[in-house]
Amino acid sequence: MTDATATNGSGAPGRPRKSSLLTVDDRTRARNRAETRFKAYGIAAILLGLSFLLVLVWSILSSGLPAFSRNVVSLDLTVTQEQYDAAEEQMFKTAAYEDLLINSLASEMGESVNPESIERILGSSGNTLRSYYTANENRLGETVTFELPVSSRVDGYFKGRISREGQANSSFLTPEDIDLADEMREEGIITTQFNWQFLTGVEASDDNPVAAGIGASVVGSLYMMIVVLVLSLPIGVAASIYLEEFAPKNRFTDIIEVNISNLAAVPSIVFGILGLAFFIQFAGLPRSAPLVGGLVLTLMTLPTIIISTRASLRAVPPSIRDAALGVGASKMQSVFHHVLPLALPGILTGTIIGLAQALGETAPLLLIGMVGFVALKYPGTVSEGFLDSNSAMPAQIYTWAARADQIFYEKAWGGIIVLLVFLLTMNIIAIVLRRRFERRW
Amino acid sequence: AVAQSRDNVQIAGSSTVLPYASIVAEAFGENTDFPTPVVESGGSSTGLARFCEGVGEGTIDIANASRPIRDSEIETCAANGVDEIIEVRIGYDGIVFASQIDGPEFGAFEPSDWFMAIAAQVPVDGEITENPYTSWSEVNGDLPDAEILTFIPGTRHGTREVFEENVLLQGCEDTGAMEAFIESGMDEDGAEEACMTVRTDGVSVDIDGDYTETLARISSNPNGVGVFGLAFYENNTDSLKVATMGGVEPSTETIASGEYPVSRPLFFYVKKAHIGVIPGLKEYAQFFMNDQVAGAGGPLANYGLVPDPELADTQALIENETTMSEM
Amino acid sequence: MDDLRLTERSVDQKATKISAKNVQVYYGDTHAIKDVDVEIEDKTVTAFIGPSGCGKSTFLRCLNRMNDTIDICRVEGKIAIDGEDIYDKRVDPVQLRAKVGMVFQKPNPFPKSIYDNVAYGPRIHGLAKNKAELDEIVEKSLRRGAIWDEVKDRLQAPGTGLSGGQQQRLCIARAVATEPEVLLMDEPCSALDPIATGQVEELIDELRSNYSVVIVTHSMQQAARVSQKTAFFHLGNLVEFGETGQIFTKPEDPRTESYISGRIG
Amino acid sequence: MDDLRLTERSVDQKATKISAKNVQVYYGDTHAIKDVDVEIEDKTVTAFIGPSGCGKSTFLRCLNRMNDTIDICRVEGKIAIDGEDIYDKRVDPVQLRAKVGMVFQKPNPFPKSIYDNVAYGPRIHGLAKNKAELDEIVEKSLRRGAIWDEVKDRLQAPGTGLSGGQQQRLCIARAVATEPEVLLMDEPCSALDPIATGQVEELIDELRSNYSVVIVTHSMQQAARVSQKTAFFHLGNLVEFGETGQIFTKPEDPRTESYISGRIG
Amino acid sequence: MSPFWIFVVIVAVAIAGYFGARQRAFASGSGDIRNLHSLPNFYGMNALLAGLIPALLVLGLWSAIQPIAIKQSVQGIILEAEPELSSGQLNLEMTGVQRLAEGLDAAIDRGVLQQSEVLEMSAENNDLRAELGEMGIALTGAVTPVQLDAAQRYLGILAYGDRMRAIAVIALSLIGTGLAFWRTDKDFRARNSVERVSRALLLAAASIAILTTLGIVLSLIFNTVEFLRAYPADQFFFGTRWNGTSQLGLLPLLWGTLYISVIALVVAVPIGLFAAIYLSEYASRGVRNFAKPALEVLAGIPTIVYGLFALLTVGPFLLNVFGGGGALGVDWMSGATAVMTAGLVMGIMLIPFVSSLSDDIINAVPQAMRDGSYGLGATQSETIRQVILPAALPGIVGAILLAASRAIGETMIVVLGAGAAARLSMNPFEAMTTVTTRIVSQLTGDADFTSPEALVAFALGMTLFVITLGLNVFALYIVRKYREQYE
Ligand SMILES: Nc1ncnc2c1ncn2[C@@H]1O[C@H](COP(=O)(O)OP(=O)(O)OP(=O)(O)O)[C@@H](O)[C@H]1O
Ligand SMILES: Nc1ncnc2c1ncn2[C@@H]1O[C@H](COP(=O)(O)OP(=O)(O)OP(=O)(O)O)[C@@H](O)[C@H]1O
Ligand SMILES: [Mg+2]
Ligand SMILES: [Mg+2]
Repeated sequence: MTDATATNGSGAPGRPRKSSLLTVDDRTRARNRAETRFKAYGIAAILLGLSFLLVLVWSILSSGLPAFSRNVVSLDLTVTQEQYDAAEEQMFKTAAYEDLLINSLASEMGESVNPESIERILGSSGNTLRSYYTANENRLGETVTFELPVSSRVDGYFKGRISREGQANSSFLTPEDIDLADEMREEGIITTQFNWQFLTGVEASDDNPVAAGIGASVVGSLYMMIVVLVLSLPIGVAASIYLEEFAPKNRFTDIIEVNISNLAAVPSIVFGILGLAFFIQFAGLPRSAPLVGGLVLTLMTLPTIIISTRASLRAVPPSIRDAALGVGASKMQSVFHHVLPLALPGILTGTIIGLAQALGETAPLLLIGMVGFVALKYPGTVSEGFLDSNSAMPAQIYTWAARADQIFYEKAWGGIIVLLVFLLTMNIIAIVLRRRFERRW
Repeated sequence: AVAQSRDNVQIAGSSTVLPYASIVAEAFGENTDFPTPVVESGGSSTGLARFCEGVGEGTIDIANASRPIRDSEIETCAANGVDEIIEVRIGYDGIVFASQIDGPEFGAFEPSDWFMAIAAQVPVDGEITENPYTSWSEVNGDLPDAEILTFIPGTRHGTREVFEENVLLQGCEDTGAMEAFIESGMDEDGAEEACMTVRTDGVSVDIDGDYTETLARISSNPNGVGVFGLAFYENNTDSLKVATMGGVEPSTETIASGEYPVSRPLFFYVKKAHIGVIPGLKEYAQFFMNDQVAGAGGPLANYGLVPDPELADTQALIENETTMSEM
Repeated sequence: MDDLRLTERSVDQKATKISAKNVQVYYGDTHAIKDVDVEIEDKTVTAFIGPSGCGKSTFLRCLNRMNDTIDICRVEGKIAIDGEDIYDKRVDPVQLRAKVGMVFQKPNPFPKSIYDNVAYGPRIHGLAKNKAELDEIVEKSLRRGAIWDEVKDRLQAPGTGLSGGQQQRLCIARAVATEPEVLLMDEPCSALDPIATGQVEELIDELRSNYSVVIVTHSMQQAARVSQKTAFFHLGNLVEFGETGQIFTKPEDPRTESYISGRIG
Repeated sequence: MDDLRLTERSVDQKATKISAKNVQVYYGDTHAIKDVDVEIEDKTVTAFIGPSGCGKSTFLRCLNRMNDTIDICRVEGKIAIDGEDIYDKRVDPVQLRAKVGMVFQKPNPFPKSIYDNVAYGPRIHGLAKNKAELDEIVEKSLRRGAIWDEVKDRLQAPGTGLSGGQQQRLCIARAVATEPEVLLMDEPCSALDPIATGQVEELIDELRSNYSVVIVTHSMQQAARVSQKTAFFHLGNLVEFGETGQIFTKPEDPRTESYISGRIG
Repeated sequence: MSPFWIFVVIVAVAIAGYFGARQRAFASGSGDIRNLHSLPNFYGMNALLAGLIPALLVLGLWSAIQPIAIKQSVQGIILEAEPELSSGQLNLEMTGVQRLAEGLDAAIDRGVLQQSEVLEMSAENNDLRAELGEMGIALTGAVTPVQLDAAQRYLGILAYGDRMRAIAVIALSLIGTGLAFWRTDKDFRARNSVERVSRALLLAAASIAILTTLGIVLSLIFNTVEFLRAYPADQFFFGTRWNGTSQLGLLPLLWGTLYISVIALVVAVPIGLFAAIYLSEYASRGVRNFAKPALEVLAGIPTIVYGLFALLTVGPFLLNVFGGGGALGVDWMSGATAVMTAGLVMGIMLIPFVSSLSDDIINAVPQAMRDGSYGLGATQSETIRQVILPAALPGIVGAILLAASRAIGETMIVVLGAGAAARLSMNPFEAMTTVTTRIVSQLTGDADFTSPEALVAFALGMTLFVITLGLNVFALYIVRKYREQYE
């Protein structure tokens, strides 16, 4: 010590000796400022991230919540056997049922009402009637009360999406129709209720936008996520374990390693091209099937899971491995008993992020037939669920967002809310597990 | 057990046709005992590419297209064994020019206005220069003094082609720029190309997404003018107002009569070999082109399709399964 | 015991460097240190002895607030350095630790080169004006840590690739490089051979001329060799504290005696 | 030296347990062990002594192929246990390590409960038929590791929350729980107080009646107390190997002598 | 027997084998597991794997090959009758046959017909279409004798094949289990055997990555070659202009990709890293438990939302700041869509990729490292910057690479946020576009699918693949070089 200062010549650099602990010296003050700054950056980063989240969630909620309510017309209807037979005769049967509805409502509203107005106010409910009566022929001739959704315009008017002025030159709704709708609402014929149909319903065309629901595609996404989870987690973890713990360090494993990181950068649509070529054209799996979607997304998710798993395996201190090997555990046992549990938080993080990505991905689905107008019924059996044509939530949202009628825009945001809820539910288990396995050593 | 064979009709192709096809598919499922067809989107190109992959269960039955099939595509199809194709024209799609409802009053456009506003090169005082205009009023005194900002379909859209030919090229000829180009030493093709080349200085923005994106852009740019399909515009009259083109108001009637200059036919193509193999395929085509569906007053027209005046011919064509080569 | 210390102080005229009063330490519900009072003098080597698990490391870690990093650890009582309460709100633990250096029981070199391991402290405290000065500090510290000869040719090799004893000496070198006023050493020679131990003991002796050193050791001989004062801990209690000679020759507490003579553990 | 061993063997009638021939170890380019020949006998305690960094741990780790886990480490030569080459392709290192247990220089408990730390080996080797037997093994091992009294009330507490010496004893307990035929102990008492050290030495003595123990130590006294044979390493060479008494009283090599008398490091 | 039931049977056999072998191992060790080489579970697992893996492999292979074989054989019948059929027509014919076979099969299932009846049926004296129609099985056309013949052959082979498959697979499973059972003995190295198999399975899992790469290359290469045949390669690789139709120069797209990704990383890496550091080193447990999953939600929001966010919120905001007449009075930005807009928003999306993964890695650095640094009087931030981050570096680099990869592959945000203009410009406030968005738009457009304009999508995909491969090799080299391994 003494000779250090001696060789340095003038007064020793650094801390003045014998300083008080209670007064912070200049250098420490500067370092503490740096510390404060550093910490502030951290807080700022978190706050920034959270505020972005807040803004996004707020805009999602404000645009999407209206999708969860709907306006319905309550209507007592009597369909006679003759009317039924006549309608079933037609080629365009549902249109015939629609006419029945319109006429009935028009007569209920009084002479002065233009049936065309009623037509514009009511959504297309012909199919609702038809399926009801074909299933319950015994109710023919009786009076049945139906609650049928109003048309998307009227719905939009009641939700404030559409203004009266805006309809001035629209062929879909006239100011008179709006007056009539207001009147019907005052009379209690039109009421607002929670839109279960949105949650349980299936895709509908632009002809019947109010009926469109996210339900079937939730099921599609669910089946895809099952495939992704069941395949990508074990395969990803197994591949990481091999690469990190067992692989001899040679050219071949380097190639695998680079390959995996590279796969992460492959645009998702290219996975769609691959899926189309391999799973559909080569392996002969059906188009638009959640199974194929799940397989494609599995390939897409694998790199994410592998990269995060490897990073966390690598972070486990070697002394733990030594300890296990030292008592005569095999490499396999040391990995599965000690290293893997310690790496679990990172694995779960990778899984959460990978699944989130897979759940929200549309592009690869475009090529394997899950984007468009699909998913018309719920699967009857489990295998049907995997193999039957279905869509997925992001695909549904994507197609809705591109549709002309603004109610679809609302539904798209509503779909995003459902997707996020789905995502959170899916992640909660992983997050809870992760919290249990987090520890420092 | 026996492998399940496919029992629903599979359709893919143009996203412009998608809404119409899905309306029909839905109604077809509701009104018949056949399962509802699956209609995929993804563009005319992908649809036709898949259509031409070959015949058999693993390929699609119908391709939707917002343009006629090309000869090169027909050749590829034939090479893959798809030699019998039934072409069905379902009607017309009008292309309209609309702007924000609270924005400047554009009122009436002429093709020449558009050419002068967004072509890369225009003749100014007889000389060909880089397009100097920044305001519509500089192009045409009748137009408001609003910054030029247009949102036109990206080069990969079928609409773009129609826009280029019926608006830009037309405008090019109307303004005499075409001649000026030729005079300046270009050959005819070169001049046409020059007519249809759009400036790249940010005044005209290519939209690669769909009309929703154009709408979103217009709502954040009061001066913006966008190109839309008629159906899309009609669904959004409360945020958009439309301008006339060549003095004609776009509507189902003016388009059907051919008065309105910018419209294009929409198609779907049926793989004849699949008729009789895939249940419901022919029935779907028939249902689609039925008067009650594709005719005036039907759901397609309600949504914005301009019905084909020659609907009856098309119906006969489907009935007889007449392929393109037989016509 | 109090009288003892008084007489001793009057003899050597040394100031109290660290004074601990009534210190209690808990790990969750375990009471690891019970009611310890001790005064550590400046320019003195104090040895902590006692059976394994009696709380030596725990108490040592209280002296530079390293216990702050253990969530479940709670310290009560008063510890003052140069009369200033180190658990005072105004005290910056960073400054405290710069003043009170520490060598840990388990060698923990950073996953960096040997050079960077040693240069780390001087760098953050700004003890060197330039690279040459830093080189000098590193060399001197490694020499004092009795490891220079073994590593001088591989200063850029990772510190984690050293043998156990080398790592321990590297950590000693790292600690002295920051020139602390008090050096806490938790079994610094446990992995060292006799010769290296001798060198480290020489270092401790050298340090004593300017600083205060606290050393935890299991070797009575070592305690006797290097320390002037010795504290004997047992089951969390400070059983006896006094001049080393005194403790080893005529311990007051029967437990001390039996520990020294090898009867209790 | 050879003669020495021969005579010794004829006296004790003990079989060779481990024989190493011409062993070379490299870390990358560093030649850490040079040409070592050694024969370790059954039912004997062999001590490895030598200055820090001379290669004791490295050689020890060769004996149960723990060096396999270090990428840059390369072992040459022949090491045989019971006459079987342990570097043979057909040898399963796992079985080898079950047979040749190890206590590491730096205590490395698993981040699990104390109980699970000890029970791990017996579990994977199927040494217990049921829970009760396992409990018994755990208790017995902890007792042998001289730590039972300190931890019996907190068997479910994490092993990483123990004091340094306790961790070391826990690792000893963990190693003996699998009942290896050879036990390699790398400075097992470095963090232990004299009493605990005494207990561990007793354990070693007890183990000797059935097994072979190799212990690395820096304490000559300990080597003299517990071992029958001693090997002295210096700069990677095995300088001298022979009966402990012989080595400590009349070493043949001048280096050994100067190390024992405290002159070289 | 259907594959499902075969599967059930072999699983049952394997499970039985598991318990059997366990038991036998016990017995051979005279009831004391100490006498066994391995734990009893390993003997069980050994039998389980022996019963399961070969049988499953054969089941899979058989099920894949059988339809092809049947098709070959049935096609023979059709070709015999109509030799001039093209392969496509043959395909269709086969679909008809299959539909018929399906109908007959359903009839057998419902007990309407007997298997033997079906096989003897002839087309002449049966109006099959009507008959099956009555049972609700729709056939699309009348049944020809050839079709019926083929369908009968189809059903016949199928029944035979299915039976043989069941026998073969179950026999294999029994043999495997039996062999393992027979070999079970106290000295049998069951653990080694099980671990060898497990290791092979791990390797197989790792090889999937290679297969995927191979698949991607294969599915891109033909069209890429096709494209390069139709479009001059030098203009593609070195062209500086892109208009999507006649000019297909790659450089502006690459430049846009690079620019946007860099901006996204400049946003995501600092925010993500600081967030990770704060979460793992400073934050209380409560804050961490809330903030980490909350940030992860950012990764799960569909990109279309980000795209709209860019288009409707961020773009106009930036325009107000940097545009002409904006808050800064600089006229750098002329439209809301710009590299900056897309980059910023993409950066937000990528925050959790960096923050969550890094947080886990930082958390895994042993406490002894921190203690060592604090003990020298380092502040927490010094400790983090100089000790913890270097130790965690490989993992953090992995996280950043993942984020970068995601940035390169993202479409929606770029389409909506950055516009569709391909441009070589330094100004971050101008619209640009990326390779990935062009792939999507060229692929989903309306152009002629045989034209270079459509095929270029494949070439773009291929080029991007090769370029990122190069970047990853470089990244691997860097990580290897700076890796710090702690003890
Ligand atoms: N992982 C490693 N990488 C590189 N060199 C190493 C590694 N481990 C040890 N060495 C070097 O090999 C030599 C022998 O080390 P070894 O650990 O065997 O010493 P030792 O005799 O056990 O010393 P100590 O008594 O200090 O533990 C030393 O010079 C050491 O620096
Ligand atoms: N992090 C911890 N969590 C819980 N208990 C702890 C922790 N660290 C130490 N203890 C307990 O506190 C007591 C004192 O431990 P300490 O480490 O101070 O002992 P020591 O005197 O240093 O022993 P040794 O000589 O073995 O290192 C022991 O009973 C120990 O088990
Ligand atoms: Mg201690
Ligand atoms: Mg050692």
